[in-house]
Amino acid sequence: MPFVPHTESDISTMLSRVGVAALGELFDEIPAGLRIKGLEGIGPALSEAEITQLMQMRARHDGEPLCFIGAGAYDHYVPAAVWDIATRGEFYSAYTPYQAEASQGTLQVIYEFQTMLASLTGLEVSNASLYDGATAFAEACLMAVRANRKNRSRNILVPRTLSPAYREVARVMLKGQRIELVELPMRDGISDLKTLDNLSAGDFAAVAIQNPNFLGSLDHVDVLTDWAHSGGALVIGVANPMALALLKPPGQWGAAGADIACGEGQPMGIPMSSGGPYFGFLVCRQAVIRQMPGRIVGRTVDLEGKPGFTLTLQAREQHIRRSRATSNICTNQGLVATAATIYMSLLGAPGLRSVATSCNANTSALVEALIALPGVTRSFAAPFFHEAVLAFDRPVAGVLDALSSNGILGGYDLSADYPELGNALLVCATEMRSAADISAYADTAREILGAAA
Amino acid sequence: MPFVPHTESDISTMLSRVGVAALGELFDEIPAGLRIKGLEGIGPALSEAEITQLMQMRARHDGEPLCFIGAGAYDHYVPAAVWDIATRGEFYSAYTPYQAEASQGTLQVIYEFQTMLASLTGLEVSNASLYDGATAFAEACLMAVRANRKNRSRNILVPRTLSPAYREVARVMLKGQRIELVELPMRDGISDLKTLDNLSAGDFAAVAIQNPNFLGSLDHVDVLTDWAHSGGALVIGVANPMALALLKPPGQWGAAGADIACGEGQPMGIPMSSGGPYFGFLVCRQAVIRQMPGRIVGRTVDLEGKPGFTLTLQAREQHIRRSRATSNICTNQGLVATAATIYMSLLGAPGLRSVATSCNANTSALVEALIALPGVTRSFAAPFFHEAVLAFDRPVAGVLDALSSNGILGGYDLSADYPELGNALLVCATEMRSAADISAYADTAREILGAAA
Amino acid sequence: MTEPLIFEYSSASRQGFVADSDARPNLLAEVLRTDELMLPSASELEVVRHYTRLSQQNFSIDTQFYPLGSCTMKYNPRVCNRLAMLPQFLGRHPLGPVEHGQGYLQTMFELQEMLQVATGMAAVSLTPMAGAQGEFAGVAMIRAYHESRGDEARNQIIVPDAAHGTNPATATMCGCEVVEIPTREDGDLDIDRLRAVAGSNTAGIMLTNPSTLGLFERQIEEIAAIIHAAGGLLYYDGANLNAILGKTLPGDMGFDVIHMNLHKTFSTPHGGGGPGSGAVGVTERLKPFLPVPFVQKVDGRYTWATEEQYPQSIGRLSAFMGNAGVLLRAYVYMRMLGRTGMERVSDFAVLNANYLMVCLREAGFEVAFPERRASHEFIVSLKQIARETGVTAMDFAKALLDYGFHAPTTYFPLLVPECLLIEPTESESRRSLDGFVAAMAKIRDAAYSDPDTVKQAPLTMPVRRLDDVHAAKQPDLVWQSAESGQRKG
Amino acid sequence: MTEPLIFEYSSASRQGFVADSDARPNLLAEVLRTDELMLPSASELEVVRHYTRLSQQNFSIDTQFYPLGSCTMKYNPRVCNRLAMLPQFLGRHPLGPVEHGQGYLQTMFELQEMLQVATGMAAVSLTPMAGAQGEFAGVAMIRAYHESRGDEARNQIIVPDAAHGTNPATATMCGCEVVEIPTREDGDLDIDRLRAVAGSNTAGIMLTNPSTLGLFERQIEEIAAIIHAAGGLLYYDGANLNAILGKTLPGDMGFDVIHMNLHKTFSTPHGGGGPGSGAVGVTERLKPFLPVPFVQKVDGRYTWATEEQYPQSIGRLSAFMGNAGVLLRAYVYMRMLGRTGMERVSDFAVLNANYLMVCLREAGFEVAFPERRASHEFIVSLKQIARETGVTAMDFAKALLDYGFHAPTTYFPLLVPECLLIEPTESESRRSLDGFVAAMAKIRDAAYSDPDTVKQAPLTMPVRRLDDVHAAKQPDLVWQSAESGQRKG
Ligand SMILES: Cc1ncc(COP(=O)(O)O)c(C=O)c1O
Ligand SMILES: Cc1ncc(COP(=O)(O)O)c(C=O)c1O
Repeated sequence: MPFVPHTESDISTMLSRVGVAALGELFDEIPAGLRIKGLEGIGPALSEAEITQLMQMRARHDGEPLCFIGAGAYDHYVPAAVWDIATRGEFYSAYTPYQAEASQGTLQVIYEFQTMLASLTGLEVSNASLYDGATAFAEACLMAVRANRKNRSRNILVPRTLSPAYREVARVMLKGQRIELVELPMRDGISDLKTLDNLSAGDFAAVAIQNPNFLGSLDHVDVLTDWAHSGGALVIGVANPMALALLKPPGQWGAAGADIACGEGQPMGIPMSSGGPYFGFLVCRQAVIRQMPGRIVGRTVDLEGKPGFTLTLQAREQHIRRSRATSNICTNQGLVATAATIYMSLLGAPGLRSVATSCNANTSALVEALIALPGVTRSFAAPFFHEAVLAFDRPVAGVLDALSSNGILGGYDLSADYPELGNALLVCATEMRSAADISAYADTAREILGAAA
Repeated sequence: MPFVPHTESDISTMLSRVGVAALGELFDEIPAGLRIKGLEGIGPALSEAEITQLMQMRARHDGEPLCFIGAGAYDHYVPAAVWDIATRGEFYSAYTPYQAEASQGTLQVIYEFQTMLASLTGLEVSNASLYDGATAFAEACLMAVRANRKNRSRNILVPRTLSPAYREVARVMLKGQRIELVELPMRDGISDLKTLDNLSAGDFAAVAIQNPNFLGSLDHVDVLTDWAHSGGALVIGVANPMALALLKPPGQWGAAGADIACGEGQPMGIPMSSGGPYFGFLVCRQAVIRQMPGRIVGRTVDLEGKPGFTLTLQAREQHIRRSRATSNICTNQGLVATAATIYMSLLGAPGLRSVATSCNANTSALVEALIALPGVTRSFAAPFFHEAVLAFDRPVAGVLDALSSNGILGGYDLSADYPELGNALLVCATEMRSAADISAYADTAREILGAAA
Repeated sequence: MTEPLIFEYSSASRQGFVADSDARPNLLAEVLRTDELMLPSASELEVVRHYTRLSQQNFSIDTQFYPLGSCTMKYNPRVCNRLAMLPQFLGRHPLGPVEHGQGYLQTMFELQEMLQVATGMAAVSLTPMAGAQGEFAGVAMIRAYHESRGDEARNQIIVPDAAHGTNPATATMCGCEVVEIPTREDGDLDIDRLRAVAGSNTAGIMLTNPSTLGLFERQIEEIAAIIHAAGGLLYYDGANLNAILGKTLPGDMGFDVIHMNLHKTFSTPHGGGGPGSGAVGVTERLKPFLPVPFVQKVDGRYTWATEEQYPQSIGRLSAFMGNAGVLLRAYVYMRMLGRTGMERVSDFAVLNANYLMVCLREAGFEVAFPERRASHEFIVSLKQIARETGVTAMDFAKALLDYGFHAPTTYFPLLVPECLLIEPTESESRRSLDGFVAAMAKIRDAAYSDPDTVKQAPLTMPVRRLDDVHAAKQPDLVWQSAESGQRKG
Repeated sequence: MTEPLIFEYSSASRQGFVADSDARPNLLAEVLRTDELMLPSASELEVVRHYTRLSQQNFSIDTQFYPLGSCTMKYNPRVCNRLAMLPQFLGRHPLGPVEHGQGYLQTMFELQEMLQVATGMAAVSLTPMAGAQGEFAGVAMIRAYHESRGDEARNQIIVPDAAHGTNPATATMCGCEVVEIPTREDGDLDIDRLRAVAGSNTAGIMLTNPSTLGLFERQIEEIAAIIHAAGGLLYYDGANLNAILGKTLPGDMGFDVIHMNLHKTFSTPHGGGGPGSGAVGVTERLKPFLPVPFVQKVDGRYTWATEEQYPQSIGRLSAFMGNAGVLLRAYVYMRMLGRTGMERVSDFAVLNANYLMVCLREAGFEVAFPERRASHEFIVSLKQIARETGVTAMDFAKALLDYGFHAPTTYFPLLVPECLLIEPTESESRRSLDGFVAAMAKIRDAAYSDPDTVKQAPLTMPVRRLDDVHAAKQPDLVWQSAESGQRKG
């Protein structure tokens, strides 16, 4: 019996100890009318060898195309040690560290994780992870509304250049609490500062700023931060941790720095894996910690005075505060955060900087190679980190299809999210894309564009 | 610096503590004339990402053809847990358990391994592994010569049906000690009993018997064992542990059983991996244990009387007995034996029996399918376990080449090792080969045979 | 031996993983960071050694019996991890074209279908990333349903007092008001109270059945009738699905929407706190509101269902499609179980719980609901022992660690004093259960003979009992190097 | 907590891994086994839990500093394992056609070439499966060489008294007589004695340089001249190659044949006792005798060299081509080091050893050869401490375990009393080394203040000190179930 260890003799001993004649009797409190005969419609069991063959076949079928898509998930190299260690049984098959003394491994890892995230974002305190970047952004908005005691606004100002998926998830998650996202228009791929003149920061609980933004560009983080603070709005910085190896962190934006930083942790050693599991991070100033959702690990002492780690500030959480909790989140993305902690430890600051720099250089090279093709231009002049928008002289979808049949994923088609940009394509070349890969893209694109012209 | 943790400041602190000005001075005892400038001819370092891409490319290039070759290495399914656990750092990166108290993990595993091998072979005591099946056979021959006090013979009688590779390795390893292998002829794919009449068992230190033999057939193990013992020769049983799930073990051959059993452990959860690392096993009667080569683990007690495990009977080994040791073996195949122990634990006796039975059934089905083709017949009538010899009406090499270009490895061409068998092919279908795989082989072979006819 | 923090291994300018280039980025100095990034600078060996050693400081299913009630700590087959980590699955970009994802999409589609069968629901969306997010999706769908009918006043969510904290917290997140219903002496819901509160403000009720008391709610049909009659909907918290898999269907009980914790019933790993998956299932009438994306099959081709196709959908709950890799693991597990394997899950989860309950009762422990059949878990109350010896449920929990067992859930559900909620799961052998009973009996004996020693436990863990009050009063949440001065954390 | 034997988990008729079929084999009853096969019958969870727990009872590089002299316990990069376990490599049948193995064969060919460069040899065969088998190959080649010249009388192999046990044992296996040469006070070979024994019976000499004393043999050129003049050949035991990589070449020193322990210098894992690889290299004149198979490149295609092509080859040493998977790991490691990385290996292995030696000497320990430069390892003698306190090298070894350090090699080489042979390797940080020195000093202090406590060590391991005498006198080598009666083991 798969994954059930009972022998016939175990079963009969146990049944008689319980005082029933058959397994079925154990379910005698279920009203007879609700009992079913079993799970018709579920197929027979596969052996481990059979399921292995099946999944290998499906995986092979999906192939390993050359990826130039970014748009929120990035193809970075993950050192072998990261998941070798993260999937050790003791990390992999443990529960949330409620019994601290028997969970020092997980707890210390998360304390280290919190420290790394605080340093990356330039802020003071971090939680132990949220589901993903999009939900972390939504939680940051909820947190800001609770934390902003100066104004009682339920509006958040959000740039149009912020990830469409994040804006959509936030809309869904804020709707019940009647919190609104107000859009800050864009111009040339970044926030249109002129439009601020018609707005008052005091009307917003918080202003969100993504840098680099969804279109890859670096935004006016200092101006926007100072404008927000001037009116008493909090600032939520949305960042890519890989970019933070190079860029000024949210905690240092403007005169006072952002109050909350959040984002998608995937670039820190997490495979793209069709979109998950990733992890969201949420970091803030000490002052607003009691509004932080999710678990937090603290260092304390044991009864002999020896340092040790434990879950702390749990009074914010649903299992204590119930309906008045800061969030309903319970299970988070612990294992993924563990992997990220190992990744960041292996690379260290110089390693991370070097990967980030390669991404920047490779995307620059890719952009150069593609705008050399007829009918392709850069959409914006703003500096970018590792993604950029290209304008095509024809619909992008057809070009992407043709590239895809050549085993190349050419980027993310922006036409649905940003119809105002025309035939616009968001491209990305991480440190994994070699010069040969970039040439392969350019050469194939040249043929496609030529052939169809 | 890959795998060297020293910082600049470490280096200067350490150099000055040692009292030298530069790293080069540390090598000042090497005569100047022998110093070299460095390793010209070794290329520049590859990053982890680069070597990963390179090796993935080479692996992909080799592909994953459908394998019907056996001949000493078998394509069995290996449950995921086996190597996940065996490659845990604590097993993977430990040394030989010389400090027993800090190596109870490895030691207990090997004690369990020894127990399993003893049970599989029906003998009393096992060592902790040898390099592979071929060297285990050679060591068994050496051991038999040392152990046989009745006659002082330096000859071993070895059937022609015993693996040619094993015979060759034994020849190489026995040569220096002037021990000879004498060939017992074969008939119909098994030992020719008639030829025993012209031989005297007393002329041999031992008689080797492989069952199933290299050609897949079951041999006259009882008759041969009794004949050997009748003349005072010892019996060395060479066995496939997968077959032992079903077949009478060496310890029960004939009236008294074999004295020594050895063989290749690969079928017990070890991937084919181009031929290694595998492990050789060597099991014997208690009476001859002092002639056993290699490490042995024993159970003992600690100073509080608690059971624990340690290397024992080390006086046989080279690090104690030096030139009078039973063998020069030091490093063995510990990790592979660990994986095999986990494999055998996961499958248990019923699991092993079921895999063995599938192999037997699949090979039967394969033989049926192939002898249905024109120009293909069975070479022998003897019962087989999971390999069989087929005779073709044309040279096998061409057929194999054509199959190979269709992604099928059709078997092992016997014409070099056994020219007397004509166009003979040794085939094998393990539990991994589905009915569809077998049909694919037969269909492709039919086309090839038809096209070339 | 205490393991230092990874930062304490640091020496300047060193790193484990050797990156490719030392180039400078093509960016203006003004956008670059100028402060020192405080990441460890340890060698690869130090990193591997540090985290390997830390891992050894954890209890886990792979090393200990872990009977944590409500958490379903069953064996996580290694092959599920292996197959979810096939390079093509790991390398697939979430926005990659469906042409390069038919293998993956087919798998997700089949998972949706299997979960429908297992729960009696008409449709499933796999996107929620844990139970609590599944609850969010469910309550949001209930609200969207009422709104779609112009029934906006319905903003009350009814929850039993035994409910898991995520239930009321979710209701609040969705902007609802929480109405709590007490539990009767016999462990079932106070149905009179339910009748009294159900009405025109009722959006719905959130229930788990069996409840967190480890009891099957016998009045479920009546409850469903009351809520439906009042115009509300029923939400099923599927955290306890392990108890009924293949025996009864939430759909048949009258539930309209359900989440499943795939990291419980379908054995995806808990990973020291996550990731999980809280797939949601709905009956026909809630289908239009399901969160996108999910997978549909059109002319033999698998594609994503979008908001354009489902304009009433509550929308997206994650940037892509939830915890895809977790879903792969659940799929592999379910295929390996097959129909009979799934039916056996509840057989043996419930057998183990009842056996353990009987053994503990016979060993003299007080079981919270002795007249009732245990489901996959049950409650022991240590009230009397605590009164007589001062040794509490928490002390028992800590003492169990020294016996090599993870503690059961303590002090939840809140209504049973000094309680242990014990869930053995089907993957534990009788040997484990018997060992646990023996340890409990020894601790109880020690509580009477030498209570102070029990209160000292644990003695064999890397640390002694930790000071939680100190942790909360002087939060130290982020490490500060000695040089960087005063802690701020 | 003691971990039971896997057999003790057993219940009849249960197994972890579910196999496909229950069919009966197509074989006559008379050939089938009738006894009960004593394999465990544990569930998959029990098996995983048992072996995971056992693993935690090991010291290893991944968890502890492991300065075991002569064993080169350096970091084993995880990526080497990962890449050696790519599915196509694992699935390749050793007798598969070269068309389906060009990737693998090219890798082996390049490995042969890199090893030639690293040692100054003309050709390499990768087939030996560990150092000792490499030695066997080497001595067999020496014998074959003499035989090929009709020089059959040469059957003596000279070895220094400091040699590793495998050297004399190998000579015996090859049918040679062993002639032992003493070491001088200064740690170099007694060259007068060498001159006296070298002659017409000399087949060759086996040397490791640096020697097992951790000293570079300064007279190596003279030794080579003596042996060659006598008509013998020089065998280099490459176990200590880590000390000289990129600094000097065995080929230049005058060696004719060499083995390399890839599981030392090139970081393939020791695996708790193996597998290793003992690749052999030879100069031109021994090339015809190299063991087959090895890889050759012909017209851009990689193929196996066979005995037909090399009729003078000593032949095969394994059923296929040695420990292929180990070789893949060594290849990956070498490519990641590259030229400068390889040169740094010896730089830092030797720096670490000299630093540690100096620190221990300054802490008051007696170093065996204080006038000499340490190579990658060095010897501390505890003779005086043992005399004064009764605390021996063995006691130090056990006490170190309690400090979280694996012990150095004890009582080898045999000529230094109460010795510890200490080899830190290049992958350890100064932090590790300093910690080791501190622990040694504390143990020494304890030896003087409280020797009995030191002799009780270890106290923190799963077992206390084990009774080796009992183990050897009443060998218990195989578990017997209680029912199956008396032990036979
Ligand atoms: C009864 C119950 N409901 C809901 C949840 C929440 O699930 P998750 O932790 O996956 O968000 C849990 C988890 O512990 C639970 O036990
Ligand atoms: C000096 C020396 N020579 C030879 C060997 C034998 O190598 P192996 O254990 O790989 O057979 C060793 C291994 O310990 C050694 O240290």
